[in-house]
Amino acid sequence: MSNLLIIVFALVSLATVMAVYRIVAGPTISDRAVGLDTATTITTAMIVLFSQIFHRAIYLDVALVYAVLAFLGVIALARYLEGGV
Amino acid sequence: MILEYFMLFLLFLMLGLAIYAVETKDLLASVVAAGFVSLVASIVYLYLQAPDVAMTEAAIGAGLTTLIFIIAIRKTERYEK
Amino acid sequence: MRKWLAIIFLIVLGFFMAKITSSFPFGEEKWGVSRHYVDKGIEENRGSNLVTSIVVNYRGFDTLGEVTVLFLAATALAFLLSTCRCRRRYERREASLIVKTASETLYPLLILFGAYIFIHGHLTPGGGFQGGTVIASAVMLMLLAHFTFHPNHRALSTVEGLAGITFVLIGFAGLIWGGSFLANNIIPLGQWNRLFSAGVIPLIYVAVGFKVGSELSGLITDMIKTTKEE
Amino acid sequence: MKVVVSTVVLFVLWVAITGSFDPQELSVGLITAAVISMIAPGVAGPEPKKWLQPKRYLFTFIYLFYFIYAMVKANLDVAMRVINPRLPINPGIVKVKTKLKTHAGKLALANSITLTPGTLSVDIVGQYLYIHWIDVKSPDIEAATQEIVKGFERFLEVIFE
Amino acid sequence: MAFFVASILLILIGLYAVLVKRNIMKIVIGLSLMDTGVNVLIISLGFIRGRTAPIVNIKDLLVNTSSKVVDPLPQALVLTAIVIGVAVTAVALSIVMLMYSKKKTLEIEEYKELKW
Amino acid sequence: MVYRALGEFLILVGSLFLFLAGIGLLRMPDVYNRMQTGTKATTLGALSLIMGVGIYHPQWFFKTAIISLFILLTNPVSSHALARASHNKGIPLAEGSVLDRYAEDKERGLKEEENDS
Repeated sequence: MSNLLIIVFALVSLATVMAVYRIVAGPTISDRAVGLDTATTITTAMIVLFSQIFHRAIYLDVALVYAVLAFLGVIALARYLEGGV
Repeated sequence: MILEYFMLFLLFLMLGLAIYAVETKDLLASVVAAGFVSLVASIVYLYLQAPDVAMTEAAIGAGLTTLIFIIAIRKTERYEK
Repeated sequence: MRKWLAIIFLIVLGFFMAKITSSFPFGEEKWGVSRHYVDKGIEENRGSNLVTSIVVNYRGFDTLGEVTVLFLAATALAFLLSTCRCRRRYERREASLIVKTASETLYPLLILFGAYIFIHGHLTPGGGFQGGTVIASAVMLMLLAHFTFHPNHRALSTVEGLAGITFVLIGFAGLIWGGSFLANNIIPLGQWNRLFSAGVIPLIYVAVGFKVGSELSGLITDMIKTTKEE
Repeated sequence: MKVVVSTVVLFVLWVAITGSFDPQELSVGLITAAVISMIAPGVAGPEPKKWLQPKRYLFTFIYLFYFIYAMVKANLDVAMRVINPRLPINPGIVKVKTKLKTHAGKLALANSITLTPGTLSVDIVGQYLYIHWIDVKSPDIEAATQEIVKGFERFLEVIFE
Repeated sequence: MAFFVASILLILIGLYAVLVKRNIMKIVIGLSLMDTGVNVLIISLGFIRGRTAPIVNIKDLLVNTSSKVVDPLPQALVLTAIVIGVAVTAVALSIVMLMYSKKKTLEIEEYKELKW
Repeated sequence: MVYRALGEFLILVGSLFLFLAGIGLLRMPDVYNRMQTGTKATTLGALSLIMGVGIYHPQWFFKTAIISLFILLTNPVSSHALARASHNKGIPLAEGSVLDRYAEDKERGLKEEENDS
């Protein structure tokens, strides 16, 4: 498991760096929003992985809240761009 | 061990994006960057064994804060002069 | 010039903050009063979640104050925005059918999650504040997707007032029958790690959940609907 | 009717979240589900009778496997494109036509399209969907419909119509 | 240790925005960053290495609890502080909207009435 | 034991797809193509990782299944909303795009085709 975790965390770190690059560099605000969306999904997966690492099932509740609410920020940004807010 | 390095890396990213949020001229980009900061803060709380606080930060930072800032930007203006 | 002055000031401030925090060892035991809460918490309250025991019972008076601050903030915001002459200068566009349908489907589910979180506040992470926020997020999703959705303002303020009164009444019941404000010995404590346990803690947290949910929903509604028609 | 169906759905969800059959949990869950259904019965949809037909559940089950298969294929496809140094993409927005009429069906179709082979639903107007396609094979409406929509529509027609 | 340093730096970044930036929205964003920094600092003060979260729903944790869980008190403090923080941000932003509707600008230099 | 091996394999595959999504975000030429990789690959990656953990610990399976269900329901919706908003905002497709039926139809007006619902 621990050798696996090294690979997993390395890959996920690289993915996060690229999402952050998109947030910082992205020419339009939509690009930044796509970066944020990717980062939130990665975070949900990370929280579930944390509950596996710490062996506590209670952390899954946090992941549940994140999975349910993570898309709201992106929807708010999209509605801003459309002129809905 | 690997987990500690991962947290260090995330803290580094968080500080970088905080600086970006303060320095950029586009207020909307600044709000997105602040959203990422709260995302990382939530993982940090989880690492520090505070699931209650992580859940609060997730619930607030995911939607509410972003929306409130976006409404304010809509009612005022988007670019800093 | 002002920038460099500020940076020098921040460096000095940061130095002192680092000096102060370096006297606390990171990651080592430094118990204060919370030693008692951890050792006796299960015995005295039967709630699995020690954080909830502290928030609602040991430091319940603080929480009452904090809920009041929240109420004041919502009221102040409503008052401020009622005087705002913010005009709309843009074309409004309806959300797409997908977003509308998805929001209608997700709205009850999100409310169910919120209820789950604040009902299980004493067993799993979460509680009134988190659950209330999730419910407010559900209202926010509907407000984003539908222009015709108006939360009933009168109902919201009624729920909020009732929840606040419940909190205070439970506190006074503790004062009368239990010996101190918010004392947790007026109803049976129940078994550890089951739903009906921890005495008055779940009741208070449900009240807090309703209060926070209705307050934050009202706050968001005020902010979104503040624009007057041109 | 609507309220009853919505209560049952929410109650099943409650049991799945709590993951216990303790009578205390079940009773509180039932009360919560009933109260929420009275306020917001949106989860049942406009025609709650459809929840009673077992055929729909069977097709949902089959559809799930088909969907996972399509999704894995989509991801391998996208992965190949991303890794390839020449970046072989040929993007464009095409228009397709669907037979589905219910809103829930359109939602499921759009979500499935977004998650599968190189396609992303951009907008939906009446019976027509506008789809961003990473590798446009034909600009024609009929051909694009055949390529993108038909596979899902077979199942979704039974599940939602 | 890294958590102390990072949270202090976050507080300083937020304070920098409050002190130097002339745009009112930027000042509010700086305030919310400071909020996050303070919360992370308080939580990391209560952390104890090798311990688990203070939620005693496993039988193992029932005996000798205080040698197995982290300090729950800072968590209880921060929990409410976050919710208060978002309400305060909302009030600040509504003041910003009100100020903008009066003068049509977000530059802090334009608002001279409060100076003395 | 078999469960554990399968769970670890799924976790590895999930992280690999998350990484591919990152590369896609970096390399693709415009918003819509980035969304393609950003949504699809992250959704499958997160799904696979979460279900991997659920299989590793069979008693958590139900909760992880619900988490993945919600990811499946919400992720495409946000991506769709963002795509529509970007197009309405006037963010152009990348160079080399073949056709844009949506823009053509928007010029003619979308109203005439709304015949049902």
